[in-house]
Amino acid sequence: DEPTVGVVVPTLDAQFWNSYVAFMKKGADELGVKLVVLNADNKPDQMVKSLEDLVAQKVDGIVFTPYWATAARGLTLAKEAEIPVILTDSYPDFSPQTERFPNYIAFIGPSDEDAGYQMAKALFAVIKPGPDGKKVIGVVNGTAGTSVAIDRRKGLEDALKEAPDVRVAGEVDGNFVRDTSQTAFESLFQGNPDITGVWAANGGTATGVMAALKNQGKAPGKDVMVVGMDLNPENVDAVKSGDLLFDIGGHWLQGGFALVALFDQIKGIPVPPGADNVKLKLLPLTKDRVAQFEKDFPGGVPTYDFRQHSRFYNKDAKPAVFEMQYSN
Amino acid sequence: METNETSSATKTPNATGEPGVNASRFEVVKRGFPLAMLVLLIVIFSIASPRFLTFSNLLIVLQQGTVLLVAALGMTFVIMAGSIDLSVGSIVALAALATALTADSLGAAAIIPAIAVGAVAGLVNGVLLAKGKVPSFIATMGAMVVYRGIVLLFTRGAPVSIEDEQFLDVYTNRTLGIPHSVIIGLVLMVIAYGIINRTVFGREVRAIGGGERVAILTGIQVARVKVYMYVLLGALCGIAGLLQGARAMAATAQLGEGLELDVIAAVVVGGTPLTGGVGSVVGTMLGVLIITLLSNGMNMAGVDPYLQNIVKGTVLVCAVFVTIDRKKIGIIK
Amino acid sequence: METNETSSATKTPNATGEPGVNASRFEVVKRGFPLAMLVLLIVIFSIASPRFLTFSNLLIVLQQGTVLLVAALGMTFVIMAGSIDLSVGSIVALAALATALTADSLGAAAIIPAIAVGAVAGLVNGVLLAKGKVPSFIATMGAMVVYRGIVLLFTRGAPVSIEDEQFLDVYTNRTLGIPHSVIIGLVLMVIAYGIINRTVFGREVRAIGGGERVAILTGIQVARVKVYMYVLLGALCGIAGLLQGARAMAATAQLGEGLELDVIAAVVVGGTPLTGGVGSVVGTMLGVLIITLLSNGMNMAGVDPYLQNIVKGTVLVCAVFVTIDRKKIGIIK
Amino acid sequence: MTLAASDLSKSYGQTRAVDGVSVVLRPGMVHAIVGENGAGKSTTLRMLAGAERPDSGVMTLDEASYAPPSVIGAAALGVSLVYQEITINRSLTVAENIFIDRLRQFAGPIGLIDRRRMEAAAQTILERISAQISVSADTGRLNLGELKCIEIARALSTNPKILLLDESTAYLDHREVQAVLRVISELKGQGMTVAFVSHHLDEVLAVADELTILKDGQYVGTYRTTEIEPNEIHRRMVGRELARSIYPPRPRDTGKPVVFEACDVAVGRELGGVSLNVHAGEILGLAGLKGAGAEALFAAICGDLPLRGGSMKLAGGSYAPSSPTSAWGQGVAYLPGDRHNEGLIADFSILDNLVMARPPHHGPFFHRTAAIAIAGDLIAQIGIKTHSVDASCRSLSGGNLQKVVIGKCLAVQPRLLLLNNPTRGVDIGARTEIYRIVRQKAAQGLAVILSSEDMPELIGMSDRLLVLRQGQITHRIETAADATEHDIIGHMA
Ligand SMILES: Nc1ncnc2c1ncn2[C@@H]1O[C@H](COP(=O)(O)OP(=O)(O)OP(=O)(O)O)[C@@H](O)[C@H]1O
Ligand SMILES: Nc1ncnc2c1ncn2[C@@H]1O[C@H](COP(=O)(O)OP(=O)(O)OP(=O)(O)O)[C@@H](O)[C@H]1O
Ligand SMILES: [Mg+2]
Ligand SMILES: [Mg+2]
Repeated sequence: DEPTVGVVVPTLDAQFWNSYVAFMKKGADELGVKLVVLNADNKPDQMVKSLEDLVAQKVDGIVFTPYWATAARGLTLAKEAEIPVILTDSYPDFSPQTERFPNYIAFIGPSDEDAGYQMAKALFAVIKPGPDGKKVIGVVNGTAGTSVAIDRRKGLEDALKEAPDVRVAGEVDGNFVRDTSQTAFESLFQGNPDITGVWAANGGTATGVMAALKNQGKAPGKDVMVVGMDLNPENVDAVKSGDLLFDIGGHWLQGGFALVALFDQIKGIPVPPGADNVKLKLLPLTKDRVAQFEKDFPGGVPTYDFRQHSRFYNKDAKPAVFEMQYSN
Repeated sequence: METNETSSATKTPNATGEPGVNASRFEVVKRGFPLAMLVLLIVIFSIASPRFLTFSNLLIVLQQGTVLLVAALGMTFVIMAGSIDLSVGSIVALAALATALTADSLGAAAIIPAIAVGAVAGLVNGVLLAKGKVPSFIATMGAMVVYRGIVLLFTRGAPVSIEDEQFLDVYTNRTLGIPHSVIIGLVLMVIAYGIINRTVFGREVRAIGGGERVAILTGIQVARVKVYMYVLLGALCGIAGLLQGARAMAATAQLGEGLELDVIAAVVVGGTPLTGGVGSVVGTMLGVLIITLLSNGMNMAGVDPYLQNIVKGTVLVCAVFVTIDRKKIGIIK
Repeated sequence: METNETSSATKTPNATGEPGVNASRFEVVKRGFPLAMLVLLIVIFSIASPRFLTFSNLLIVLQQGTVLLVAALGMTFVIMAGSIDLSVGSIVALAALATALTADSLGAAAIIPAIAVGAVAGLVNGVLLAKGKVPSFIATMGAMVVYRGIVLLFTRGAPVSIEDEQFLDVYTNRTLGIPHSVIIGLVLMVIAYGIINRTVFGREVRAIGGGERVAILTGIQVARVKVYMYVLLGALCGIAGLLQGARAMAATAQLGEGLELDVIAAVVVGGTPLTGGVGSVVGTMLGVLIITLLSNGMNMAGVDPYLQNIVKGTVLVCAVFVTIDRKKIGIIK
Repeated sequence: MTLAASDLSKSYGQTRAVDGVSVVLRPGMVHAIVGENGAGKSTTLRMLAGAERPDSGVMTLDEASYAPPSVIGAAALGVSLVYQEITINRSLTVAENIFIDRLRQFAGPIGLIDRRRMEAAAQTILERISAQISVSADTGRLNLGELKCIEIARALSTNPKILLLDESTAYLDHREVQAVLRVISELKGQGMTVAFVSHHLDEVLAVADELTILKDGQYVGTYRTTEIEPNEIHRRMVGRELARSIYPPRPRDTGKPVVFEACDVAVGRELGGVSLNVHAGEILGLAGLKGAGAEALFAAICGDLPLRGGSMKLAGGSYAPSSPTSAWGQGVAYLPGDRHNEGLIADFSILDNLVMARPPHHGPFFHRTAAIAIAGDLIAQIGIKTHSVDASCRSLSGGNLQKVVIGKCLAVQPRLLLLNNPTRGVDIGARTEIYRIVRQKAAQGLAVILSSEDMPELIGMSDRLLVLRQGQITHRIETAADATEHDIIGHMA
């Protein structure tokens, strides 16, 4: 009697969500869960449809990422069918385990705002002011209108408030996509060659920005500093080579953590109070930490024994959530 | 090969092998293809998943298909007239936004702004085509980008949620077990059927698709009919937007992205050719069901998400391959 | 520009009000519109941003436009024949993937698998249309989804990076200050110009767009020409994919998403109508420049990203509104 | 070369298009093939030219067995066909149209076409048939007659020994017909075999040496033109005796009110200041070559083109239609010259076409019962041969299609009917009926303006006649019955 858990991811086009799914699959194998993964293909409507299809299948639990304000709808659907749900990645503005949605048992996600803030801080700390005494940066945002893009941008905004010596030369929309980001940033940089730092909204965006810089004969990490987010393997490589100043991430683990908690819930062990609303602290990465990172997280993945964290298998398991931390 | 092309690929009188009674019998068979396709899918998925053929799942399919259906009804007119509309997804988003912004104050009456916004967007498209003489593909491609841009500008990406009880009651509850949205979809379908088959307007739309120059010289007010037809599509997208908003309980900037392709596919799979002159509401409904069932069925059967799009694209092409009536279309572009 | 592009025809000879000398003088003016549009954009952006009209930025614009140009050259044939291809963005992604997977072993010769993959994808599209008689809009809509699905299946979302020095040297370096990609684009443009205007194949493609039934009756091997034309487009998308991959130094699953709309818009803005029968390579180049400059200029000028799409869509529609030659098209669908 | 076919048959589904037809085309002879619409003339020619493969029967070319796989194959053996429909591609130049399937012969070493060489070759062929067309002309601006000449040039460019012309004169005006007939005679003089199809017996008798009559797909007989009476030809084609004149008698009464008046009307570049009027019950004929202004006048009256100058009056009131909608709304019905592209939608049913201009309705709803009644009436009145009002127009012959277009015009009970070449390609039997209907409607008070390139038709049908040349009226004939072709032609060119 393997329980069936349904997962809906916003897209599979991006490496981030593939890592998320891969980690969950590993967990499902270890825990003995049948995992049904559905792809919303970047469409809000398909997200809702996929949730409906999971409910129609009467899965035992659902993990989904409520992009495009789909939280309320998804939770309502699941509530009618009495299916427990854990939301990941994007916080929906209402807390878990309330009367409205008793089946909404937990939220696990990163603080995008915090990540955006940390990226900005790391960037501001390194770049040098120009002739007018201002540090000039360019901003390449994520897909306009997604909560992730908005929250990260909010973090940047907070950092900007604290740094009056930083001037934003311009902002473009990179759509979280490498080639779009490259083209958009090329133009931005042409218009503002005084830019010495770039805040890029995710991994693909940062890679696009670095390609644009190289293409114009600039060395990322020397002439222009770039910060990004996601800890995708190529981002780690870029940090290692010094092209990328700072990266932060690891939050694709959230799905696996959610799976453990949901599995226990299905098996009759509720999520302990206090562990139902987790904002993951993300793992920052700079060049000097790369060696440590590779040692601690071979292949980018922490050693994580799912059964060890499941209270069904291990009575006095530590909380499912395990923040990526350097060993020293 | 050579002779073959000459006799079959042409729009000549000779193109029909069998005239009269036989021809119409043959057409009945052709019309049966979308239905056969649907039945085939149902059989396959029933085997693959025991829960597929349950009342509750079929109801879900109907619910999922409603937004697509409502937009596709309007698109049937536009395609029947030989034009196209790529902006439907954006109009849906615009209308959902109008709904979300007014639902709290207007309740169920938020349908009025939804329809109004949709109709105005359709009006713009229609005028661009009929008066501005900008080909509909390009006019609506531009409109798609602009309307979506307007939604984005308004919301700045933040979702606008819908919480009004009365509104949600009216548009998402069930009566006798049937969700209201499905009832709305069916009523609109009957109306669209009536308009296409029973009204002068429907005949004029068809005549424009069948031969625009003939229609003009016969005194049909082609420009006006085209504008009306886009307004109709816009208004239906308005309703689709409202239903989509009600379904998601929110309007977001990404709502309805890519919907145009599903809508066009549903209409064409249903047997309305892009060359115009022919159009079937029942066919469109079958097309909507095929497309909706396909993704519901694959999800139910747990088809690998990495494979789903490949399957979906292939089935789409196959569906058109078998349903298209090459005798009626002659030249296929 | 060659007289021959100018001299083509009204579809309804008597629909024209003023024939003869005046008309052709008028046509010359019409042909100037895309150019005028381009100049207008340049003037506006030069005022908005002092760095816009610098050599280095214009070089960037050329580089950015090259991928679009290469794909649009192929699309010019397909649209000239009255068909369409929505799968170009996906073919570009497929070819970029082929490039990335082979660049390390083949170096610059990775262009061979890139072109091969593109050509095969184009072949499938062409056969679906010409032999399967599935309308190109639907066939390539399906293909778009399937090809992208294949890329996803292969990459599982992970970028495949290109690190081969020799490869990057050949495709991204500069000679005499001109990036190789730009040179490749220009060479391909000259070749495409020659094919469209001076070869039998080009004439046949044009004849198919001008009247497919007549083309069949006069012994043109329509099916074969259509297949070749899709293979040509596919091969060009193969090169576009290679260039895009080289530019980004990687292939990703999202590469080229939505490119089809830009490609079609560039061709149409350049004066090749979707109804077929007419096609201009020089126009397509102008269309590519307009579209590329527009987004480059807006990004340089720091136009609010939320507004950019609205501006882009509006300019697109306006561009077609002024450039379209209503005398040549007659019936606008 | 002699092309002989014996016992050819061809069926399309259940239609026996050609059923046991034999024909021998001899060198230096012009052979006409005549018969009603749908008799199988085109099918026969298509089989001879390799465009269609016979189901049974044998063909020989100079005694050798002949079974061309395609039009191109037949052309290689010296047999060339000019199709009934226009096959000019308006996206291509004149020269390209002539060599459309053989452009490769002008390709240079790297595959580029040598345009100059191709145009020179095209010009040579056009000169051979004395066509006054420049190879660099814009095909979009040529008229149908010129297009036919290009098609003939295309057929000749393959150096055929046998030339097949399917109704090549149907869309031509008087002068163009003469030119084509002259070309046929010349080619015959050069020893070429020519077979041609026409619905006009005068053309047949003018150039043909022999004629073959087909009826309902079957072979009736082959005759020397000198040995058979025109009436006999008609009788064998139609299967019954035709009236001595195919034109109905004209009524005598005059003095009915003026229905339409044009005062100094100028349109586009074609028509420059023309005044005319037409009375109730009258048929006003317009003679003229292509481009002489009749088309432009019709376009203005039916609201398709704006006036450049002058004014119009309808039933006494001023009349300035802004669109065809407004023209039809005021009782003006227009029958265009090109039934396939402008007259009707062949994919639609007879009913759909008949009531297209003014569908009967209850509020917004189409009133189908009323429409069926109207269509039924029209079908009976006009004599459209069909088993059902819902039959697709694709199942009708050219003559019957033309009657549907007339029916569409009559369905709105117009006061003024504009007829632009109403009998192009229509067989003599159907033509007789169309004339009867038009005259009968006129007798009931309809005003008709008839423009035609068929001279006998104009003279036979009109009450009064105007001759147009270069946008001006050059001659007015008050009693058309007294006019002669010679007289009219003199004022046309
Ligand atoms: N490709 C075809 N498919 C089906 N039926 C055809 C086809 N071509 C011809 N027919 C049928 O063959 C018969 C003879 O047609 P054909 O075109 O040879 O007549 P025709 O003598 O040329 O008539 P017209 O004077 O009108 O040109 C018609 O009854 C028609 O229905
Ligand atoms: N689909 C069809 N099925 C059966 N008969 C047909 C069909 N299409 C045409 N016909 C027959 O073909 C014959 C000739 O057709 P065709 O198209 O050659 O007409 P036509 O008189 O030559 O008109 P036009 O010359 O103006 O095109 C007609 O007798 C008509 O009845
Ligand atoms: Mg014929
Ligand atoms: Mg005929």
